[in-house]
Amino acid sequence: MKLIEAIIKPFKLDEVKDALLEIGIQGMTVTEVKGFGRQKGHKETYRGQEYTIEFVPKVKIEVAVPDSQVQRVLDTITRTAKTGSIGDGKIFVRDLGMAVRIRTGETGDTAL
Amino acid sequence: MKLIEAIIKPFKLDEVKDALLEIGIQGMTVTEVKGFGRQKGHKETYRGQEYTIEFVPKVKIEVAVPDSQVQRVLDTITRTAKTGSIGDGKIFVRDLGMAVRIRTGETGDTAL
Amino acid sequence: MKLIEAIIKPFKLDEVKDALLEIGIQGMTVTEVKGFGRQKGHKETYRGQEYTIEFVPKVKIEVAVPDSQVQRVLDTITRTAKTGSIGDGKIFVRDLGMAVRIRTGETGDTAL
Amino acid sequence: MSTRLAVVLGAGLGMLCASLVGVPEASAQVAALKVDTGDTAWVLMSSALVLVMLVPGLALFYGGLVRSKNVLGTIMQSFMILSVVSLLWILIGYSLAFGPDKGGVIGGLDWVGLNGVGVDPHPTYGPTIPHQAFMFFQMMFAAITPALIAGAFAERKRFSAMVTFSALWSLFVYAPLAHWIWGGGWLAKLGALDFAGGAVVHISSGAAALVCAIVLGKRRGYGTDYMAPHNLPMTLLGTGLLWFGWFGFNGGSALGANGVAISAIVATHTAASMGAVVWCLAEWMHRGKPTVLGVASGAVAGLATVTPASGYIGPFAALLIGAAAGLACYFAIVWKGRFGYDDSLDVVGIHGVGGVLGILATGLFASKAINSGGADGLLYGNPSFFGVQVLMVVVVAVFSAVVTFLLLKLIDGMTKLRVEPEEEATGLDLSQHNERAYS
Amino acid sequence: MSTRLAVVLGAGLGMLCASLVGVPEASAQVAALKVDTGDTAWVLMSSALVLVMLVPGLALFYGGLVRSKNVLGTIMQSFMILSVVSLLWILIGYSLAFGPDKGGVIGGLDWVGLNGVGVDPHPTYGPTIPHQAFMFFQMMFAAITPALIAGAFAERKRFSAMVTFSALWSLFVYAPLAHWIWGGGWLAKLGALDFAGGAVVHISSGAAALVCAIVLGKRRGYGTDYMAPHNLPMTLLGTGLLWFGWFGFNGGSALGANGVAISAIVATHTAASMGAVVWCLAEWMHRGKPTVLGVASGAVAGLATVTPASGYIGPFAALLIGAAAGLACYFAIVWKGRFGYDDSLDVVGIHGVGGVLGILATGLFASKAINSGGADGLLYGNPSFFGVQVLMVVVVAVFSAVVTFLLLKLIDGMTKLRVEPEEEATGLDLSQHNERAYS
Amino acid sequence: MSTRLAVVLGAGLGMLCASLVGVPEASAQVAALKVDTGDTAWVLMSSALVLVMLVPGLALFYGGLVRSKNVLGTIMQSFMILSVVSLLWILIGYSLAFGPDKGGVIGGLDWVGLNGVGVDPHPTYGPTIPHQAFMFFQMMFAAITPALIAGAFAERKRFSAMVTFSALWSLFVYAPLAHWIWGGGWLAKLGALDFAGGAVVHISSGAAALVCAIVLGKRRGYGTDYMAPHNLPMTLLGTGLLWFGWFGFNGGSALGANGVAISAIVATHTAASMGAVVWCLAEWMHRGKPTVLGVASGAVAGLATVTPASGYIGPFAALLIGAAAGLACYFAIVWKGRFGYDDSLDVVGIHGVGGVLGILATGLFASKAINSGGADGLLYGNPSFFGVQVLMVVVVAVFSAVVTFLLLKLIDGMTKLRVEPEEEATGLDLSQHNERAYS
Ligand SMILES: Nc1ncnc2c1ncn2[C@@H]1O[C@H](COP(=O)(O)OP(=O)(O)O)[C@@H](O)[C@H]1O
Ligand SMILES: Nc1ncnc2c1ncn2[C@@H]1O[C@H](COP(=O)(O)OP(=O)(O)O)[C@@H](O)[C@H]1O
Ligand SMILES: Nc1ncnc2c1ncn2[C@@H]1O[C@H](COP(=O)(O)OP(=O)(O)O)[C@@H](O)[C@H]1O
Repeated sequence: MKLIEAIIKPFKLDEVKDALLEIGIQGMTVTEVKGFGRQKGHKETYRGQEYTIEFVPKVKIEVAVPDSQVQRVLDTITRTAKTGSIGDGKIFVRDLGMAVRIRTGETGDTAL
Repeated sequence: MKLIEAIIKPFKLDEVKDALLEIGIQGMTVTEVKGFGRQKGHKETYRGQEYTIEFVPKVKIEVAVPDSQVQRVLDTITRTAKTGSIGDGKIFVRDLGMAVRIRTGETGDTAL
Repeated sequence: MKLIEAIIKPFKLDEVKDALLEIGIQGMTVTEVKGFGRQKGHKETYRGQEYTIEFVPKVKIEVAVPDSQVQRVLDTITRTAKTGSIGDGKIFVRDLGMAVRIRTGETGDTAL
Repeated sequence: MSTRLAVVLGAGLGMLCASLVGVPEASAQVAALKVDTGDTAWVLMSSALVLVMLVPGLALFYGGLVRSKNVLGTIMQSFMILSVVSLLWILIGYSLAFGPDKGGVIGGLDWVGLNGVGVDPHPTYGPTIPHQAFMFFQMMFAAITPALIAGAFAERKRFSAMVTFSALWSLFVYAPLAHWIWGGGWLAKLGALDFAGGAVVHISSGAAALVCAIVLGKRRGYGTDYMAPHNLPMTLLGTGLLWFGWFGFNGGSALGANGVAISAIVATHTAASMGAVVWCLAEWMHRGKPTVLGVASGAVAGLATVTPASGYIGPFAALLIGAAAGLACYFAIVWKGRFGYDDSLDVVGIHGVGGVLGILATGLFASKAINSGGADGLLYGNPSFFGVQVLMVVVVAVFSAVVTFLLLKLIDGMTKLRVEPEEEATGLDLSQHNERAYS
Repeated sequence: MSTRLAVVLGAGLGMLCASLVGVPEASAQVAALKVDTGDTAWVLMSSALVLVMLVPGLALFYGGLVRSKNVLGTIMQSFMILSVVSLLWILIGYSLAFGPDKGGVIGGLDWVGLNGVGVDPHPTYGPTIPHQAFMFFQMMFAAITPALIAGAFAERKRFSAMVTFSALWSLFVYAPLAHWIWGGGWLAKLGALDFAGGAVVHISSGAAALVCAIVLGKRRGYGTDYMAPHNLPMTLLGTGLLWFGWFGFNGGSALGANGVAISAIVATHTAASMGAVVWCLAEWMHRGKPTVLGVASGAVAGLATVTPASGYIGPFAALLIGAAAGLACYFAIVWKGRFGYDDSLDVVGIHGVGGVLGILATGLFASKAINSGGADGLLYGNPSFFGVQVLMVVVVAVFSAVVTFLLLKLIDGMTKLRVEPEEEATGLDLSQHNERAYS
Repeated sequence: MSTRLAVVLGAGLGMLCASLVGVPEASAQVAALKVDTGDTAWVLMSSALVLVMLVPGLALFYGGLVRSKNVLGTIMQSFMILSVVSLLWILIGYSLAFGPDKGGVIGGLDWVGLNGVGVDPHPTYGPTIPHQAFMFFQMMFAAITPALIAGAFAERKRFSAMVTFSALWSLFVYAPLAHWIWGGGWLAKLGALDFAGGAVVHISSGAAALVCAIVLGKRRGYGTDYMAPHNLPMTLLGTGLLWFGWFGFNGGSALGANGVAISAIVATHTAASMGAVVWCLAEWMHRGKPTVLGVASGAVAGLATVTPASGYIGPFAALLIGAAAGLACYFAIVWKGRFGYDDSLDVVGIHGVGGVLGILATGLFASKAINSGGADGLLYGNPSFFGVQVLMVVVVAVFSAVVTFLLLKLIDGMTKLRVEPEEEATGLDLSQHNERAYS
């Protein structure tokens, strides 16, 4: 099993989620994060005091998948999360030693 | 060392935390996340406009543990986080190459 | 590639980020988390009702780096995030199987 | 089942309206009494001030104190109670409370549908203001009282049960009490004095709150879960609006822009300030730190407590009343844990305790030198008046408690009082209203 | 370009001030009319109440309904419109609306810069209050009306376009309409009645809102994205302040603390309560659950609808009007999806529909028994008056829609009406104002 | 140590009350002056409006501007200052400020404990309203002034030091200044004019704020950390309530519902609108974008600046004053960085600068044609009056600054002025009050 972690633009979340559903992914976990990278942040002004905010709102999607599905998931996310402009984000793939479904105690691919 | 990541129902957090403390776990890191899975979300209505929210609030607990404790921690979480109804969540176990305690620079099991 | 995950005190974020920039790190992802550990929480009182809050606000920084840079990053974070008092946090290092830049499809070290 | 209830309510409302439509008969009163524009301006404004106490004041005061999953359900209580009780007041409540007296017990039905309640002054209900202005000012009191009770069953009461209870309570508890004390009923005839509602508003709601808290039972997780207020600035905003509006609540009860109005306002503000300071000090000494919620609670305790006395006392009695309110209500709330009921937002500790204290203080400190239309209290050598006040405390508390209990049992038979456990876990906002407060 | 606009506006303002500085001439009116302090107190207070409806009332009502990235931009609309329209009103707007009549069409320029508008009463504009008090009370109405429209183009209108549009609209739509109906213009002469602004305020803003929504087009993601209100307690706070302030809006329109004022307030409150209850029931039956936003919307619908009738009707007509408002506005909003325009905050469904309903209801229920200065409606055997009301509905809606359309086209030529797509995605707060609401 | 302070304060309060209890003596004044109900209604309402400016108005205005860890501590300042100063005002403050004059310097102790301050009018303090109404209206001013200062030391002042400072300041700075200018003291005798508090309220608090900011030192992280307002809608809500309340602040200062009241309100609103627009334009040109906080700040600057002049000027002078306020305060704040003090919430830039500007503008634009009880300004050929106004600016600023400095040093000796560095890092809410604002 692998854990695929994608950091994407927030407004792309629904699209990516729907595309993952379509290829048979049944679950995922999403976290609101702040990203720092090549994409520039924004300026704020309060009573003449200026601040430059370098962090950009991003969303992190984590999906645990059987090895067989890794490539399809990667492709799906890359395709749907892409706008072509800086800041589209990253996908990280890591080994997942074990997965347990708390409700049933199932482990392995059937736990996903 | 392993990094154990459990995605559970938010109202179970205190119970799980207390149970982990009892078996000698001294630290953990908790993140508020939104889960998507078999558990259904909810409906919202604003001036007749209906929305179906598919994401469900969840809490992610991350605990780094020495290899020797993995099984006990898994058992403890599975036991305390379980309600038996859909959406109880998942536990993922991954290898942890290295851990450092920032305050002292200690590494390995003693850093946990 | 490795994924370095540091859990630090929130007010240290800017300092750590700037130090990482200086050693050539170009991106990172930050999450607000709640930590539980040796550091004590705080008390709250509302109309005589007292609560003890054991969780402490922390910030989690995730940086994916080529293997060659792991040690420098570790040193940099340890140095800048340290205050010497309990609760400075942990750094966890894990293997990263693969990284993809969504915008370009690049993979591996060049995707970071 | 809820939907069925909605249908029934809707049909009922429709019939009532249909049966009553038409312009009210021209008032038959002799127009000998002249409307004074200054007095009228003050009473109109005071009515608006009492409205603002309820929505958004009390709504937000309570809303900030609950958990974020229940904030809309809590604010909803104030809005619905305001709406429903206002309509009932026009249709029948005002007549029951203030209509021509029937044996000291209740007002007659002569003024049903505001029939005969016109713009000419009524000789006893404000001889210098339009009768409708008095009716309207009193309407705001009728609406805010059941809304106070709602703090006791916050975070767990079914919406339909809450609406039904409040509507019935306003007719079967509030209207008779208002009649007995303000509408020329038997307590008024005995000489009981309640300037702006220590008994009619605060004791009655406090006693009802106690019964509600006991009958409904504790919130799930009470005593173990973290139940801190989700938004204290919201509660402090509510506190500010309550303070502001209370100038109309008490000051408007003079029914004119006169000396009694200003001395009531000075007493009101003094007691609020003192309540805030004393609660703050009590907490500081007792727990080591002063809290902002404590200051807000102390101010409200001072305001509630001085209410019945405000038009009959000078500033120094107000100082003492405020101090007593701050101390007594603080310890009432700290000690409530010992009694084991879950009065979610401390209606008993603040309005119940404050109301009793205030009515007794009126019996102690009232002075004809301040308000010649009042009475002299125990301190001015009048023990019999003090006795009447004690009687009023007991009667009002017992009556409200008993009828509240009966109403709750009745409603529990029709529809459940409490939401289902999962609904409570999810929160009222989503489970009762399909809405979330923040997104 | 925006900066250039700022420079131009600044220069213009500077010149206007420079040209007009100086103390206004002493009023030439004969001081035979005496100021009544009670009436004056009430009108001053009512003016303050209308202010509070706009800021912070409407500002927060609307602010809570948008997404969190647009809340400051939305609140900004109310603040800027208040400021800019108030200045214009002093400089010229009041004179156009209420200055000596020119052929029934517009007020003359005699009162430009408040020249001659002093503290002595004006015989027709409140014979017992200072003329300036009337001018000021009306200023608040002039300011709130364009601010209502802003709900239709929320979350996408360019700031400079919004300011320019509102300023011009207040001069080219509001001022003439106010003149025709309240300033002695042709509709007034025909006998049209609009007590506190059903046509002048609500139909005019509703019609303009419809045109704005159509011309600007839908928000990006309308119909697919999650666009739930970001902070309903903020909207409910706004609702409470609107309700509170509406007592001044309608009650103050009596221009004194008299019987008409109190009966207008009773009607206002009754319709609001009924609107809230009926909307709640409609939603409960139709969708299965009552919502808090529904109750708030129903109250506002009741308030808006009863506005033109409030000074001419009794409480039972108000009950019916409130019920009709709750039903009609609820279904207008539920069905708006069928028409395919994006009226972000439902200005058309509430103010447009409510305004039309209210003006017609006035034609139906008005009664000289309630207000001898009014008229008898259709129900009291006066079809011609009803006809005039129908005419007013049509004229006001068409006039407002047409001029709104022309103004939008004009402004679209000068500066774009709508923010860029990326700005819209980012939100108005950061893209237009470099600020974030919460941090 | 803090707890010890609480004990001491508690004991002191107790003794004061004990020593003073009793009904105040019946007023010895001849009741020849008659209370006017309209004037009284207006002054009562105005007092309520000033209360709402402070809580919740200023409390939230300031609360929104700080970081979320300090919001309760900041709101707490307004509530505590209101409570403590109100009590002091009754006990002694009012007598010091307005009691029978002692050599032009201070009021005598004749009215301690409101002794002799009854419901009959006082000939100079409002001949048509109860004396207590005047006392109460002034109480609100006494309470709001030290609360304004609190913006300068927000986010770092120890709670006990804040309370002690504000209490002493109200007695040793506010009461004498109020006496000199409004209580028949030496500045009043020289002919200095301050309609509603440009000097007494704004210059005095601005000067004190400057000294506080310098003596307390900068917040940790000032200039490097992100210190954006944590909740701008809260600040905008506060702005709306300030604007609303200011109609009472300035309009009520006419002490009646008369021509001066309305012309003061028109001037007030005009200056606020102009201040908002001009600040907006200045920022737009200077920084490229208009901000919502800028509009709110400009409105408050306009309101503060016009305050002393409002009862003596016409609308065009108000336009100019508003414009000057918007410009001057904007640049004062933008440039404050150059001076290196940390006036957290810009009390100096808005109230200090605005107050000075307003007093001078009064010297320039005041006109007897507007208010026969006032004076003619420099523009109307009266340079000596302008000179007196300049003198007042200097005297008030210097007196307030010097006494503030002494008080701070005194308190610093008793208890530390500033919280510990870790407490400051944690935030006032948890470190001073064991509470969190949001959960
Ligand atoms: N080395 C990294 N480690 C972890 N996250 C990263 C790293 N680099 C970038 N990110 C995340 O990816 C997001 C997008 O990166 P950015 O450099 O802005 O654009 P792009 O992905 O188009 O190159 C960042 O906001 C950050 O959240
Ligand atoms: N493949 C997955 N990868 C990551 N997280 C998952 C995955 N499947 C489920 N989850 C997480 O686990 C939670 C519970 O899953 P769900 O399917 O609802 O119920 P259950 O765990 O009882 O089967 C989800 O809300 C989501 O946060
Ligand atoms: N075993 C663990 N697994 C995951 N996170 C941990 C673990 N132990 C500690 N942490 C995280 O590190 C933070 C600091 O730990 P703590 O024990 O308080 O201090 P220190 O790092 O100085 O020993 C905690 O708040 C928590 O977020």
